[in-house]
Amino acid sequence: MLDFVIKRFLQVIVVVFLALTVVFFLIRLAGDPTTLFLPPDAPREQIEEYRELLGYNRPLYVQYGDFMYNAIQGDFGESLRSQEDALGIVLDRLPATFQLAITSLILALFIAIPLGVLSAYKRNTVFDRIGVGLTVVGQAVPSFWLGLILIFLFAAQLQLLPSGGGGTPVHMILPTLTLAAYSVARFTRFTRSAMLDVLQKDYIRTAKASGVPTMRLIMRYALRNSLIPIITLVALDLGVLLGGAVITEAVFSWPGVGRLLWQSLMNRDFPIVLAGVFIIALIYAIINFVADILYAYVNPQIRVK
Amino acid sequence: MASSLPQGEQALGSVLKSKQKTKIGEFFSNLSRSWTGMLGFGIIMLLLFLSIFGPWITPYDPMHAEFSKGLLPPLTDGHLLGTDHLGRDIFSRIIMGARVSVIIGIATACIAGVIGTIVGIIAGYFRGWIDIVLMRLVDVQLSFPFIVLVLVINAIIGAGLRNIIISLAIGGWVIFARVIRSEVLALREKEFITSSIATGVSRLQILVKHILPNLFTPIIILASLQIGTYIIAEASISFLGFGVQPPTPAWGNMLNEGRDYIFSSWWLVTFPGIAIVITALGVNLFGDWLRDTLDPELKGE
Amino acid sequence: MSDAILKIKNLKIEFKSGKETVQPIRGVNFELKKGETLGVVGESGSGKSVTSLAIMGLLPERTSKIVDGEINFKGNDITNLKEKQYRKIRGNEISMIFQEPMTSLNPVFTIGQQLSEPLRQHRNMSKKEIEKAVINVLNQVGIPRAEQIINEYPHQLSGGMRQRVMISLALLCEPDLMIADEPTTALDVTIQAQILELMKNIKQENDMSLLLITHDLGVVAEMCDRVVVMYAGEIVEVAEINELFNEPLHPYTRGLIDSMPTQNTRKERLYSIRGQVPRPNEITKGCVFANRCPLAFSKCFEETPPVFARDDHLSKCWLQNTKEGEVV
Amino acid sequence: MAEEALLQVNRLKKYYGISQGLFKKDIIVRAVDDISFTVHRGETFALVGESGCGKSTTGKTILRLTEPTEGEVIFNGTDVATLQYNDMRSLRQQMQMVFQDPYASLNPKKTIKQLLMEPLRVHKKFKEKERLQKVTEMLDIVGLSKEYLDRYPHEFSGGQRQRIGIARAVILQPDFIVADEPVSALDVSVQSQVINLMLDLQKEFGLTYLFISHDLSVIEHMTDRVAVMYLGKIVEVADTETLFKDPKHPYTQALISAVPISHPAENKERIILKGDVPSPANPPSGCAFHTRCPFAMDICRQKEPETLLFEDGHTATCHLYTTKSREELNYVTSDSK
Repeated sequence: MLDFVIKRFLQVIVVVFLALTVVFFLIRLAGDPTTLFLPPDAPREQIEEYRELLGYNRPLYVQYGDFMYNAIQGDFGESLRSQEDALGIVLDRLPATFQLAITSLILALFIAIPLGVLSAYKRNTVFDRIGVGLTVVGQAVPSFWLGLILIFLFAAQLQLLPSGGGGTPVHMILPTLTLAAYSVARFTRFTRSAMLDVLQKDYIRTAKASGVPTMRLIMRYALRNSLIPIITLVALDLGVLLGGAVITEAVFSWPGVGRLLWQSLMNRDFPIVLAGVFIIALIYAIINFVADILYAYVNPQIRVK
Repeated sequence: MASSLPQGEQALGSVLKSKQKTKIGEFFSNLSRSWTGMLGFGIIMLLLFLSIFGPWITPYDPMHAEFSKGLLPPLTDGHLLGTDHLGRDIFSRIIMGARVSVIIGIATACIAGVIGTIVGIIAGYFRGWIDIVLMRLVDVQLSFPFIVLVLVINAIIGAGLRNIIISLAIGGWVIFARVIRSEVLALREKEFITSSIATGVSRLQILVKHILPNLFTPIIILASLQIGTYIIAEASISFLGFGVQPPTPAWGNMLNEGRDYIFSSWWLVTFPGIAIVITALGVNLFGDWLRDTLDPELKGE
Repeated sequence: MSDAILKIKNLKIEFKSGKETVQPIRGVNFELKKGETLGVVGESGSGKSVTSLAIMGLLPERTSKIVDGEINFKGNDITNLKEKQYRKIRGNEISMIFQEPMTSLNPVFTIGQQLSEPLRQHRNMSKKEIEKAVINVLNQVGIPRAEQIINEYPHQLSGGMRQRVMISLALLCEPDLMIADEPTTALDVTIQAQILELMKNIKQENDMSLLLITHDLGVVAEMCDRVVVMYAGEIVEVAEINELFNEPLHPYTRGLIDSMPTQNTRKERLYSIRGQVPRPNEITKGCVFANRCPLAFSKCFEETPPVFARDDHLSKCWLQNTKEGEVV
Repeated sequence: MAEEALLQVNRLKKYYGISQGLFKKDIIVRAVDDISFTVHRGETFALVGESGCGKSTTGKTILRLTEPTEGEVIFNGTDVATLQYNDMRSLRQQMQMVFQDPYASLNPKKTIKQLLMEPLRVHKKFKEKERLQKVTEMLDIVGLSKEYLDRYPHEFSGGQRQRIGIARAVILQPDFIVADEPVSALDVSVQSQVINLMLDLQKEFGLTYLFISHDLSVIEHMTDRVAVMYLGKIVEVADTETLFKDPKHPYTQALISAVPISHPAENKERIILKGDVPSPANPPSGCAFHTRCPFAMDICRQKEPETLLFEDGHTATCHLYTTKSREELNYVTSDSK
């Protein structure tokens, strides 16, 4: 197990390192950042002066080494706009993102797993058909559009809920629903197919042949076996959830990392972009890591050698 | 000895005789058995039609702005779906937007598919250190949210149709590489490959004559399932102000522009969204059908 | 006969796949006497496994249907029992052992957890009592270290061990009838010998009846008192074991016995039945075996033969066409 | 006897490493552990044993479908184990293989014609025009009609597919065929058809078979000599008839006694082995069979037995014969029969 943890930990470091490297070089390739601060007609000497000041006149690999050296210490430079510590700004926004993502994830799992189980158990009935239909349609609805529609209905028409911003629980309702909706569709589908797969296994037949009642067969046996693939698929899908969070935050002006990243991209505030990429890569890597441990926990073939 | 075969076997023979010629017929007869597949196929055909013949069927010039006619609700003044804030006909813009979605979906699938397949084959067939390096790279990229990656890349390299396709392809090739590699690995272990090696077939011929033809099905299935993702991703990114830029009509940037009028003019954000949903639904339905028909083993994700 | 524990009368089963329906079982009749071991022999597609699943009430619910006939267990018709009632029989009065010991045990539960299930369902026992009973039955099937095994998972056991666990699972509630569907096919020869030996002993000790389904005539010769031979969804012959081997009446049975390598001179061509088993959708009128039968004559292709009896020896073949023998 | 050796396997080893992660040493599985035997031209030589004994790996290693770890495989005077890639490829027309699973061993995307043409094309046999003729002839020989040429494998039954697999192996007219459990996936009534086909082909083309199987009754019927394998090692080699009449090694004795009877009236004395086959990753010390052997002695736990030659090329690797006197020997062999 220790072996496994260390291996995964190394992988996390590699992921984060490479993500930063790629973004760093992309930014540098895309153009000289100094032009962003100065009027287009700024004299040459002023540009040179600025380049010198910010260290952009040094060779690229020196800049890269410098950047990495600082990044390891958590220093991604200062925001080009507010002159505050970039990582600090990102970390300030992190709780809001967590709040949104975790609530949505829990909501999605609580709806999707029972729905998927029921759909599999009642397969090919009207209930199942409707369930499958909804998941297929659900997967075709882009989350940002769903967000807009929810704003239109609940904020513009009914005037029940705020259209954006953060702070109170009421502000959370629409973004959470938006973010959860897409995951519900996918998780339901996963659960249904995992259950269907398990229900036709030989060992389920064995349990039936021992006289196990259907409800117990599903709840205790089949669901437990299905959890193994469900955990894997849900973990793989958390990237989609995290990505969805960026867009949902933008739609609802939710004060999280996603919205910050988007705004910084708009403003070409690259230190914040780099810090944001760092945090997202780190979070996603950690989530995968936890999912792997969970996976090993529910699967005795891995846990018990 | 052949004559001793049961009659059934011989009867089977005559049925299957004309098989080769009717591949297309077979496709449609299979399709007609699934209404979801038909629906998906129908939607795709409609999209292709719109994207090719769009300019000839739009009732108005989609780029033509007429401020006096701004924000007309649907079904007024001959505007089926109303007009936007600049007075442009939404119906015409949606039709023209189909072209952007189709181009992006297909172009990205082709580029990402080709790159990913090549990488997947190299990694899976030759194994060794090259496999380790390539797959580490894929792992790393896969452990970063697709949409965020595409967003960041597109924001840095700049907006525009070409750049959004490049960004999507950079984000999308890894799935192909991963899937194709595992297909190749599975194929390599298949007994019919061992059988060909035992026959004396060379490595290159095994790759070309035995492995490649068996990859065709998974590539097609995967590509058709990915196109929906690309179309939605493009719309999301255009919505965020990157991707395809106005005035080129794309469903995503129409929604971005319409967003400011959500409290007054609902049709600006409703119809382009419905167009995206129908498109993604059609592509996904068709992809699901393809997967279920061509490869029963892949069923269930 | 009153001492029959299981009677199958004219059983017909239909399977649906898409719009097609096939009948893998078309009118099967046999009975199993109390305390005997009855073998059901046949090749793939003969319908032997489907028959056994039907007895257990385990046919796939939505895609299959018993269209006709009766399954009678201990004097009760169990053909159309409600799921709830059937559950009281399964694992309790009738239990079953399957072919694949590797996949028939649930990978995420311990052996102990899985073995306590039939007792939980059918017996009113405390946890302690259940554990005792489980260890007891594990010892009975010759599993060493039973106290530790109950806390282990299936993947920690070898194939032979897993099949022993499956047998102990079937034994737990001391059933009257045990159905074994190809119980040794997936096992190596030396392990097969162990398991067959074990099944013989257990059957004797527990006073059970055994329905043994297999494709292997050697296993049949080894284990059975009487044999039912199935071909393409029908029973073609029923006989006492020695009689079947000494004097097979149906050409198919004769062909099977004659094609055993041990019945042929070494290094010579084996006797062989030409052609192959028809698929269910290829069956037409006449005798199902006619197109492979070396003795077939015109009537065989025209009319389905009835069952002819010579004492207790039944055979579904026109060659046995004697007035007094006809059963129908 | 003037028997010409077609294939000589000398001290062949095939080890696999199973990775145990970063910090642990790989587990070494000795799938084939130092085996030697000779196959004569025109005979059928059997490798028999239970699953995991290494018989299939031996077959694949001989054909270089997996690389040997150590040892020589001398075929017609050339050492196959050290041949260069291209030489090996051209040698393959003389040594072919028939697989166990006729469903898996034919490419589902190819027609029968393509499948049978491939070997001819690869080895540039015959002119293009004659090839089709040759393929049709071959189909006829294995009992399939030429109408089947444009069909795909999934349109055939298991027995027919195995005929196609055999046709594919024989079409190059090789000297030597490794047949890995060629009939065990087939129905009983089809099994005998395929065995007959193999016997016929052997006569017609003078083939030499290495016949790998776990089915002792099939082996007794159709092979000339047998090597019995247990945990990667050969424990006994003998003429088939001798082996079944007078098995020396306790494992062979148990194996033969475990075969189900062929008639209910037959009364067979069984040697029921205790326990399971140990894992080849962690074989027992000394004689690998000692954990299950009814005659195990102290020496069996400590020392690997040496191979002993009895009359007529009959060899067995067991301590019973190295430590006991003649009389005791007779006692052991006759008692356990």
